[in-house]
Amino acid sequence: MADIFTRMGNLDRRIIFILIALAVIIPILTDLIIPNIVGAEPSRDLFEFVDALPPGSNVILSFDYDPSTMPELQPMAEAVVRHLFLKDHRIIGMALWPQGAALGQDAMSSLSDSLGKEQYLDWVNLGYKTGGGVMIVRLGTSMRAIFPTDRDNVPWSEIPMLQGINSLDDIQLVISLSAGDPGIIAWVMMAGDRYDIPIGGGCTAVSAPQLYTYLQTEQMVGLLGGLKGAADYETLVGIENGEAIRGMSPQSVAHIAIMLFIIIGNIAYFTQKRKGGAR
Amino acid sequence: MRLIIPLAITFTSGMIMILNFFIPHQPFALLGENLQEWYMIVASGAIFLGSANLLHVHFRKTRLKLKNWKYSPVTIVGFLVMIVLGLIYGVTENLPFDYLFMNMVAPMGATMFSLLAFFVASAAFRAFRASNWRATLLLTSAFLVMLGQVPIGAMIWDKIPLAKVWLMAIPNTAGQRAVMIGAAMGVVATSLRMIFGIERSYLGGAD
Amino acid sequence: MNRLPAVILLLLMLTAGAAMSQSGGPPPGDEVRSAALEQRVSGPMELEAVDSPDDAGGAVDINWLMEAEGTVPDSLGVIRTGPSGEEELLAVLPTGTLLYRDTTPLNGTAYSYSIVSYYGGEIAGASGEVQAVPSAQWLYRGRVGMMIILVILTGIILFYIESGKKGRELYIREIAGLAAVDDAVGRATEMGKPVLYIPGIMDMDDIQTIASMVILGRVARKTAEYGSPLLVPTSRSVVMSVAQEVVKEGYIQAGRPDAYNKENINYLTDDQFGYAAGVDGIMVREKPAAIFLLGTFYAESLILAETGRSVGAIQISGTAMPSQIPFFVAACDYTLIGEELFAASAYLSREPKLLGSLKGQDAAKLFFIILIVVGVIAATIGQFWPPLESVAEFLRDLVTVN
Amino acid sequence: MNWEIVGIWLGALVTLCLYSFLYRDNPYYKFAEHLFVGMSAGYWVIYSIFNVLIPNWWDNMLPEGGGFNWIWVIPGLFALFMLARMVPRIAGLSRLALGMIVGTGAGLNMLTFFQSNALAQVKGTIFSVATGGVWSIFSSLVLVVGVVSGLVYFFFSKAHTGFTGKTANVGITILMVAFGASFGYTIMARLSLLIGRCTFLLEDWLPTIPRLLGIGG
Repeated sequence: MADIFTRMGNLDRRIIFILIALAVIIPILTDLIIPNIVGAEPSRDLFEFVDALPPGSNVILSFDYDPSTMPELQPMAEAVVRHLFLKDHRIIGMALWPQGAALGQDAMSSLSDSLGKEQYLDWVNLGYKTGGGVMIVRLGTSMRAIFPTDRDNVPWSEIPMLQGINSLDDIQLVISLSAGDPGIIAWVMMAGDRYDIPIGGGCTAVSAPQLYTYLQTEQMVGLLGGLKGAADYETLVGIENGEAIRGMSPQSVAHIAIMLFIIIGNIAYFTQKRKGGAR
Repeated sequence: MRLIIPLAITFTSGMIMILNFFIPHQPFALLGENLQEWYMIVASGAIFLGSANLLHVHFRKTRLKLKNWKYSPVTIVGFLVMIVLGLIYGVTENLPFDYLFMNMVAPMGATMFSLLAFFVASAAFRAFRASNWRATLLLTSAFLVMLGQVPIGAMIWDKIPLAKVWLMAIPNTAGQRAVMIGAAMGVVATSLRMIFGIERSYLGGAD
Repeated sequence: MNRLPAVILLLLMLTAGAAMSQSGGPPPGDEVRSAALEQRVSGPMELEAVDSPDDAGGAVDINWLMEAEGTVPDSLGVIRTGPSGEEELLAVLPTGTLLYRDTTPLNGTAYSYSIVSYYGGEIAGASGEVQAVPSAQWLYRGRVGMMIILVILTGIILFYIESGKKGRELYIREIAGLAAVDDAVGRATEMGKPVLYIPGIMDMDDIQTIASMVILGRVARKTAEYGSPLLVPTSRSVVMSVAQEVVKEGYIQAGRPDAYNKENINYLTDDQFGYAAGVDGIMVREKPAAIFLLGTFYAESLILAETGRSVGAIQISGTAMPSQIPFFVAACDYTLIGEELFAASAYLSREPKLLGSLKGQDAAKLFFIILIVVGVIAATIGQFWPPLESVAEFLRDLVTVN
Repeated sequence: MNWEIVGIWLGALVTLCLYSFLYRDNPYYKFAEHLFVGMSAGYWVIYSIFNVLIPNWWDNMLPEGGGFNWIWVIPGLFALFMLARMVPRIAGLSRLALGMIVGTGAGLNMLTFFQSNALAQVKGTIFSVATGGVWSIFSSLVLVVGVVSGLVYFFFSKAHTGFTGKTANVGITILMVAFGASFGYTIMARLSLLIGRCTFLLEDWLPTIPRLLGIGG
């Protein structure tokens, strides 16, 4: 018995390679969906915060990314927009990245059609504006001064849902989907710290560790990190075979495979050590 | 003695870069800007040195029929094809040079990059064994984070994703910061030794 | 006289046409137009113009806000009045712009600026005038703190280097990865296999590459003494030529210039993964007994280290890239973590001036430790006793760079 | 000839050749590796010419509007000095170019590392630890103690004994936890690269095989 473990401890790494390849290929070929389970994590915090807002709340959704990070951030955008629509919140879309405005438009207009929402009543896309943090500070005094018109040049005064909104004080939540700078950090420092507006967000897996510190200090209400964060939100909103959930399947299988290798390695190590000790 | 001029050039260019960072006034602004561009030109121009070496090595291998010499012509042909197509067609999209880059060089790069998926697994299997307390810490924190990355973690205990967040936000940040601040001091000291000519072995022996 | 209404109508049509051609979006509908005629057009307000800070002069920054009430204008114009009193239209900007940088004024001359809003091809509103005089600055304001700290630390490091030169006895702690260099080279010699040295993938301007070249000199001397071949594939042309010089010098110092082989130090490709593929090939074919991975590494770190591991080499790695250290730690026998890479030349050579420099680095770290500890205490107590908060704020400002 | 499908096949073949390395070194890998080194080296030469030498040097020296900016002869001269290494008699000239590259690099590196690796990290660590609940206070303390003790681990001129030794031990402990966490976290990004390649092979390349054989249109 112990001999098996000894041999396993010195497993030819090519066997590991084959198993990793299979762990990735089989889920892709079979379209396997591993049910996602969301624990007590920042993605659930964001979901619950949005869920608890009174219906009709004004939420800024800032699309601060470009096509290169779409695989991680677009599923988040779609899940978040869906949730906001389902809870009858009003979405004020904008972008700190030039190409973000179009990506946001895609997410909002497609879901608006299928969920029976109307542009200018339930959502608006104000478009891209330069300036990053400086621009956000100015939103604190007057949003209209920064965005006299929306992305399609419709004047602010003619957009019904914006009447009664003057500055960030009239906003109940900001969600920034951010691929870097300017993005979540600018929103936290300028809108969160200065004007006390709750900030949530979604980001790529690479930048998540840096932003996790804002959760520890409670400067953010929740965060979606990478593909897992996107899959979490899809699960919580109830999208059963969302893009991110499907993308997570090979990830889950391969992670489990690697963890099993680590466990086998350690069992082998300890059986060997015991044998060595007895000698 | 022959090192004095190179060392003077090192000192001057190093000081220009530093002064340019703190002084916006002319002439430092202009000098700093130009120098950065010049040094890019010099570094790029040097690529011919490497190319000549690459060709030399593989021609020599082929000529002397050294071990694996049969593959050397592949390198030479690959190199020359890219150069010739690049010079004829330029780097414009959808022309032959770009086509070969997009369909061969880029996929090869992506494939080498993706080998990492296999290597993280084999490295984890071999290295993460609880042989001493440091290795145990390495293993435990890696394992917890991996659990937190996939649904199975929350299935075992719903706080495991939180453990991942904490490990990444606190110990990971602390460790990274310590490494970064320490390394920065190493960089500052080494740079100073370069600029002031205290360390000069990189110039080779020339007395 | 009865032709007058027709003329007015014609004028109206012309202005409307001009407005339509000016605005970028869809033309405003009739109802919008008539509403606009009744409603006032919102104009620019709270105009400010200041000399652009921290530059060599020749620039003025202008910023303004728009009135929240009223119809949105079609576009905005920036108007500058020079010393001659002549008005110039500098730029026409789309509505919603709130910043403009004039990069054409002369230093030391006073200019006045104003912003006008256009609606329907006419000037509909204007801000007041503000004045600014562009000038050049001698110091970046936001970088003074950094400069002070840098000067202090430079002084400390140079002081210790000098005192090292004067022959003060200096201690250096054990660094496991460097203590193993001799063993690794010795083992390669015993096995009759080569030593492979990989100096990272960055160019000679990278300090980690420079540190790596200094270590390479030491390793070359050892391989020359022991008589094992030393292979150095590089990813940069300049690094290749420096490596050739450094290794040759090492062989000369070891008294074995005859054993130096230039062909062993060659260039592969500037491409990150092309280089990784080439080095992997060298590893599996030459089967080196010792591999050094010292310098700047990115994702290729583990591709190289795992392949090296698979051919059974002793591996000594070192980098200051925080993201790659974990992979080296997992796959190599010894890893120089961060600053240890820069300490290597002092450790291997025991040259007094280099040891002095290390002591200077330690003093610099102590400086930062004190800064952090004082800052944290001040910020924490400052929560309850405001005067200390300003101390924390001061320290934060000191280390802030703009 | 459908160039798109040819491209997919080229990409797929070199991909498979390189993956064969995972089994062991073999002629297919040797071929792909040598091809990769050669082609990428060629690519970077062309890249340097078209993206640096022409726009940053040539166009500056001989601007479109005519004329000759003599100052831009200097970098050209230095680049030639670097290439002088190929001629043994004047190889020493390359030291001049090297001096410039190293000096500029040292100056730039020193400032950027000092600014973003040292000062910015110190700034991030100056905060009040007494915020939030017990857990938040504990976390903040771990962060500060971790940074400080990690720095102590890097002390070289003081023996790691006594208090320094204990602090350095705490430091290396934190570093190990950090490295483990960072390793575990990065696995996902690495897997997604493999997933990308597998998707290319399975969904872009495989379907072309029946099409080439004339099955299924």
